[in-house]
Amino acid sequence: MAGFIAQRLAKGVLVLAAIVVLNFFLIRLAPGDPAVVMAGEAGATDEIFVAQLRTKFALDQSLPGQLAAYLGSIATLDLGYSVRQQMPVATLIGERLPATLLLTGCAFLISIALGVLLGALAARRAGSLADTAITGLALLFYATPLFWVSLMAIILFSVRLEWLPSFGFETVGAGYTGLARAADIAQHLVLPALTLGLFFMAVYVRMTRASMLEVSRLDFVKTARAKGLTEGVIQRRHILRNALLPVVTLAGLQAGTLVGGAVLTETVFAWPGIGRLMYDALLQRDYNLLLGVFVVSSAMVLIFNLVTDVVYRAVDPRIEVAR
Amino acid sequence: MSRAIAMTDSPPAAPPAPARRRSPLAAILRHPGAVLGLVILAGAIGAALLAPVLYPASPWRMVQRPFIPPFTLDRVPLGTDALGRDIAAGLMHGAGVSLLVGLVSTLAALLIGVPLGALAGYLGGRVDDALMRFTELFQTVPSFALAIVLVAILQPSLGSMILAIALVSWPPVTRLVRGEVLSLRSREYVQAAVVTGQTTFTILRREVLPNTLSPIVVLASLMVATAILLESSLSFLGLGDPNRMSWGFMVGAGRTVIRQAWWITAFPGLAILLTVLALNLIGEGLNDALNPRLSRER
Amino acid sequence: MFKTILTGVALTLAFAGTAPAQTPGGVANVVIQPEPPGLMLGLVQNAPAQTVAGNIYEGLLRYDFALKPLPGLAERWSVSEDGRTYTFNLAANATWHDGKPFTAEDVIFSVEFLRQTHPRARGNLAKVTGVTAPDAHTVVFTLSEPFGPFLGIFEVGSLPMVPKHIYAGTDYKTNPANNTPIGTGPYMFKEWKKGSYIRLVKNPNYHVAGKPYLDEVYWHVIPDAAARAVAFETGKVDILPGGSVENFDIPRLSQAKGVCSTKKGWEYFAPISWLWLNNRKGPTANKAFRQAVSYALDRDFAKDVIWNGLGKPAIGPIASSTRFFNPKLAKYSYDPAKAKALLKESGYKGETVRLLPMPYGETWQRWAEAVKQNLEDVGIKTELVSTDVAGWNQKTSDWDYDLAFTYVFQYGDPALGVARNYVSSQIVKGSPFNNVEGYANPAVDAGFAEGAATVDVAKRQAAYDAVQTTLIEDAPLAWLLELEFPTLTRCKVHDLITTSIGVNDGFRDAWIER
Amino acid sequence: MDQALTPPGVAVAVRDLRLALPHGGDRPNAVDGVSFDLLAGEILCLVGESGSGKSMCAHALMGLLPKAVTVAGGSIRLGQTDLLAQDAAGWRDTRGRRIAMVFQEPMTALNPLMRIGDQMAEMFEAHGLLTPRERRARAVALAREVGLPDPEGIVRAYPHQLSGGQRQRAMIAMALALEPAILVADEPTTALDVTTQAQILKLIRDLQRRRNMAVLFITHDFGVVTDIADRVLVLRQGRVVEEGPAAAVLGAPREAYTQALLAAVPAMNPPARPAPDGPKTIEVAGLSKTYVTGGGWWRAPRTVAAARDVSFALRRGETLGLVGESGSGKSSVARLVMRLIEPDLGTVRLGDTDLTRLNGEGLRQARSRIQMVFQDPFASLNPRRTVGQIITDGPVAHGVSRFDAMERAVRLLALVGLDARALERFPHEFSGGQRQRIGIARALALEPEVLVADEAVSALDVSVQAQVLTLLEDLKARFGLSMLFITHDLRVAAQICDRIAVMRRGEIVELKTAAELFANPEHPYTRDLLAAVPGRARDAA
Repeated sequence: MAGFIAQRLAKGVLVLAAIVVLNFFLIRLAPGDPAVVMAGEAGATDEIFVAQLRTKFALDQSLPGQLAAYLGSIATLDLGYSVRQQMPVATLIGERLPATLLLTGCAFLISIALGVLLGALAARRAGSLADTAITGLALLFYATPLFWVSLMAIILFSVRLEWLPSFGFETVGAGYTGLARAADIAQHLVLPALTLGLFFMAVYVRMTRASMLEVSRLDFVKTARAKGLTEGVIQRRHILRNALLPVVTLAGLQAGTLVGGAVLTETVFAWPGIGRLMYDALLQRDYNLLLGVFVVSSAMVLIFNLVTDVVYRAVDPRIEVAR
Repeated sequence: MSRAIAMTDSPPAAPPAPARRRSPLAAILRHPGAVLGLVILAGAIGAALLAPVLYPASPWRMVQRPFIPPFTLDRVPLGTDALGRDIAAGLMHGAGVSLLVGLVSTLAALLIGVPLGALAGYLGGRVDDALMRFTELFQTVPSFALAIVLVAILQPSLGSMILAIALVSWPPVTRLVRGEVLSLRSREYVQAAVVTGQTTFTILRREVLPNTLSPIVVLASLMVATAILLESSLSFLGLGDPNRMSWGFMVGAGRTVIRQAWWITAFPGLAILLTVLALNLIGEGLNDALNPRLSRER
Repeated sequence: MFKTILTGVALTLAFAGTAPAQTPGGVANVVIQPEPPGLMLGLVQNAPAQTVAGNIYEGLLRYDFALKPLPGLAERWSVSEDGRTYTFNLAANATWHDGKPFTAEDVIFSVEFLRQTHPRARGNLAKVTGVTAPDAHTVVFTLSEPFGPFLGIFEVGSLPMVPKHIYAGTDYKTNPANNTPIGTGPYMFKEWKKGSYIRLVKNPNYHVAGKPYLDEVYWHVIPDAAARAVAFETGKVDILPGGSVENFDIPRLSQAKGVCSTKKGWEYFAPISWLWLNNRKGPTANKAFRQAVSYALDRDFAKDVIWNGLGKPAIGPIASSTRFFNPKLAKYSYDPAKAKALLKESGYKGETVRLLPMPYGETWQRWAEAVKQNLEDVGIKTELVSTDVAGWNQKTSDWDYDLAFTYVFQYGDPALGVARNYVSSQIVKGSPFNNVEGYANPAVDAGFAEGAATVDVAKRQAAYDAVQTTLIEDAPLAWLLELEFPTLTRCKVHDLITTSIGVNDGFRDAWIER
Repeated sequence: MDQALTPPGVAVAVRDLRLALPHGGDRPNAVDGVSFDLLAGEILCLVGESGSGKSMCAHALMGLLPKAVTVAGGSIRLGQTDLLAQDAAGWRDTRGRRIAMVFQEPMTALNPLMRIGDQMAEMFEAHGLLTPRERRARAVALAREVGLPDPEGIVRAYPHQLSGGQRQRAMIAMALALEPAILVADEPTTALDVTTQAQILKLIRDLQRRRNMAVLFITHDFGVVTDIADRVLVLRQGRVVEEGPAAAVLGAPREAYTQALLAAVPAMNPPARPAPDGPKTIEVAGLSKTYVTGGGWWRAPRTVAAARDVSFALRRGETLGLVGESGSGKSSVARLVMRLIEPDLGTVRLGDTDLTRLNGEGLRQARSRIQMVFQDPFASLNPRRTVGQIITDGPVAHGVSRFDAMERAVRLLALVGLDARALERFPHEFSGGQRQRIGIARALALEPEVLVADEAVSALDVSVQAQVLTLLEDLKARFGLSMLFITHDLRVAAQICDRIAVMRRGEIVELKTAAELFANPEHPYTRDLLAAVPGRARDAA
């Protein structure tokens, strides 16, 4: 297992390097550069100012030179410096990453827990009204634009009912500590995590349902029945466990989408995560920061994929042999 | 068991058993959800086709005073938006743009994904390895973030949006096609084609790809839906084409006045919802029809 | 001249002195949009940075609504007869937030500092030949020639005082203190949670006795406009600085119970919006075509529908709220027929022109859509070119456009904020704020030069009248609206807007009724 | 066999059982009025071809019918209870405790994610018996009883770590756990190799004796019936054709259908054949292929030898059989000869052409000279192409015009016994035997010199199998073909092959004429194989 993980990590590093190079050139294709943006924001500029900024952002150096310098610093795990924000990129991302991890983590748990639960229910009663209701509901959440649901949720739960806060990570200036702070953050988390989670839930409902129907046709289910096991045990122990394998695979593949989907949620709910950081960095042409976010979020996806693979191996004893 | 029943041999000259395979269309029509989906989609397509007839003027024209609520003026049945543009006209014209984005970007994604997947699956070995690493690259970068960056780079327009959506949505196609081809490659009828001396290209075209068609069709129907959602999300972030009236644009434009005028976002939002829903229902129906193994138990 | 909107039951903020007495203490929650890149005002000059850091740093002077100088770090000032020597007497008890005294040496250092880092200050200080300190609390500026608007350049955003003891001898841009700005202002920087909020706390040693009143100011970063409005509605924030919510939300929010709004606090900036018209090439190089554009624009529709009645049509290069504006000049009215006639005269053959909207939110997007309709109504084929802030800056400063939206601050005087957009010496690539349209007219150049170098107000007026008449006839660009950005507050917040830069230095005097 | 059947009590009485198929099937009832008694302490074999309803009967006893199949009438009495009338709880109580079942596919009948021991323990758990500790102990004891090696270790193993035979033993152990009076075995040895099959049959027989169980044994294989049955029930199309003691039914069948079935079972004695003396059409020398799987940067790869130095030659008009158990490499050799997989070493000469040297276009052209008939009649025809296209695609690829190819296809179809109308139809419209005929027509369309038949009759029922074998024999003679015939079934090999090569672990261990091999096996493995062939008692009789 350790060998497998080491191998995957090595491969991940190569993928990351490729992503860095690809995105490095990609974002430089965009019109404008950070100097232009900052000059524009200043409300007044002259050539000296723009030239100063270009020097400051190291934009006066050749492109391959910039890439080499960037790759060099990445190799030493240094994500570089955001000249615009006057801070190391690692610090900026480090401040935002926990919020994103919390949001996407909760959304992921909600989506997979609810998705598997509802999918299993639907599969068990396939063809019934309950099945139709569950698949219909899941589809509805999937088909409704994420930002639209988010706006509606804010209007309903924050403005009309005043149950939940509408934006932010915590109540600023309340000075909560310990449990009170956790409860406060949890309150802020409910709406964004739910809207994001319910959207992705649909995928798991569909997958779990299909997978369970498929597994329930397999011979060993008949064996389990022939033992005289109750339907509940058969569903849980034999069908669901096997049916979860493709769901785990899917979860690994969904990671990238989940992190990406957080951009919208973070925007609507003013959630201080890296999705928004990325969007702002893009608009400001803050190259180092943008690249940094790409590197970190891609690394998150890779790590998540690795975790799902490890989980898969832990759940499925056959993998060791079949590679 | 059904397979075993059919294996009883009848005497050679006996007429073949009647075809028991239903046509896919008939199978879809037995699926109530899919029928509903088809009806809704037909409505959307109809709206797109009829838009130039019913609303020959540009949907951007400011025809009335702004913020007229729906169902109050006959001339603007669904009300007007913040500039006094007719929501109904926008919906009709937007149908075409939204469907076009969904369709064209999906086709483009298929155009990238199917050949790559087919090559990777059929040729295997190093080609497969290289292609799958490349695919992995695109699956590792958070896709929506990549789409945003692509649109920002190319500057928002219909074309750049379609390209960006296509570029982030092909990897699942490649994986699917590769998996299918991989399993088909060892299928005996493909080997039979090899031993009868047919060329690789002919085999891929004739024996392999047609048999991957049904999962691709199912996936594609879902991709069109996802593309429409993606378009609306990009528009929401202000990355839409400002010269084309699409549903996503309408929702994005209306969201700032959502508190004063719910209808400006509600109608196009509903249109997106219904269309995406319809495409998903059709996808499920297709899946059941083309892939009966997974169909609902009746 | 300065109207104040009275809403709800509230009294206007400007006359809040008649309301209950100031109570010290309390916390202000304010929206800041977008998140500033930094707060070191000497290095970062974008609008949100000025809004926040204007309460950390100070300039030598402040300006009232009529742009008359008020004491800032300078308590008194005088001008020599020949208009070339300015003497400032500094507050003797002013200290930096780290406890070091603020002295004339800091002023001299700040001038040097800003000449290197602050393009607008560089321009404003162009005629300053010497800065000296006769004693620790006196500074003397010597000018090469008279400069009419000189007393108007000492606003905190234009000439912020920076601490010599921290920056002298260091690389300004990488000085670690940039992240923990130290000024002399009423509030001290305490904490910045990127993406969430900036926290300022009261400066207990502020040089004006008894001020400030508030204990803390939280600046909340909320990226989505609708969410900002919700935050105000639900009471999470009490102050919406001008421009932080979409215009469509303003009537609803300002009509809510206990909400006060004012349009004051923007006089120094006097933002005016227009369409850049590329005078170099394409149909827009033709004067008749440019005039046609101006006649085609329905400014009242824009004002009433898109800006919800805020602002007023702009009729010339100088904003009506600033000095030397002349209301008697001819103006372009909405006249599609005349536009069509002029279009015919111009020989326009139906080429598609590219219109670049301003990437600053939905209001600007809607406006671009409306203008596109205006233009198409008179027969000008128009294509919107969507882009983001970087792309907009790049395209305008590279002159890669036909028509482009913009709005520009006037900074209180035509010599500071107007001339740069029309004089031929400002036709330089690389800035979106100079003579982007490429208009060159020696008469205009001379007129602006005369206006700047004259101290006598009547003579300046004459010079600027001539310039305005020429510019309106030549229509180098199409003026749209003088913009208004009302500030919304809970009525319990008093004395927030007391100067012509509003919230930017408003927390010095603000207090919250409790 | 000593038939000392004292008539004890009836274990299960099936009366007039009728099981209805869903509408649109080829007949209304899968099982139509079947009645029989299963007596305590006997093994009753239900025999029939596919579709005879034998498996349905077995499943009906367990209440495990597919959802689409419904009980239309009749009763199954077990002691006091009518099984068909009981509710879900009643069925749960019956299953495992009163009646246990062993399934056909040991590879798929065990949950891949659960340890063997846990799956055994589930049997007790399902019926609320014993403590978890005791269950584990019983699992070990059961594993020992069914002869699994290292019982303590194997209960902790996962199914994929066991061989097919071991899995079937584990299944049997599980079925025996609660000492049921009745065991239903649904083709329990069909998926196993012949030597393993012999062992499992012996195990079932032994256990049945030891525990005095009643066993309902479902099979299609008369060899197995001969070896294990006390009594036999022959089914056809859901109806009982003939019933009686094994000796009587097998020795002197009364019904024509039973007689025909028995006649179709190939005999173990090869008919006399003239030695082929034509020129060598194909010559295989030193063919080797090793598969390397797994292996990463830190793990040693696993290697499997599919072919080790395999050499043989084939004369014109000769049939060479390649026989062996699964994993012996016989199919790999067929694919190596066809160049469907690349050999590591060795040559395949086709006349004067070295096939292994050819590549690209040259290989494509040469392919027409050697053709293949595949095992699975369902997987070997593209479901999306008509029969006509399937047969003519090959010739067209070799430059024959579509028209000429069609003409040839019509002739070939007639030759394999199909109507010309078949050309326009799709494969799914045909039965398994018909599809195999289409596959043969496809191979012959290229007028090859050599035909490689890879388990070409293994998936067919015994009567159809006999027809297809006859057809192949005919065609071989008519076109002077050489045939490489791969099979696991020694009976089939005996009937069709001139010479037979026995393969084990990628090697040919013995190669001689069919008659000599059966009469005079030299290699111990060959002897084991021959000894394990079921139903030898009947051949001897």
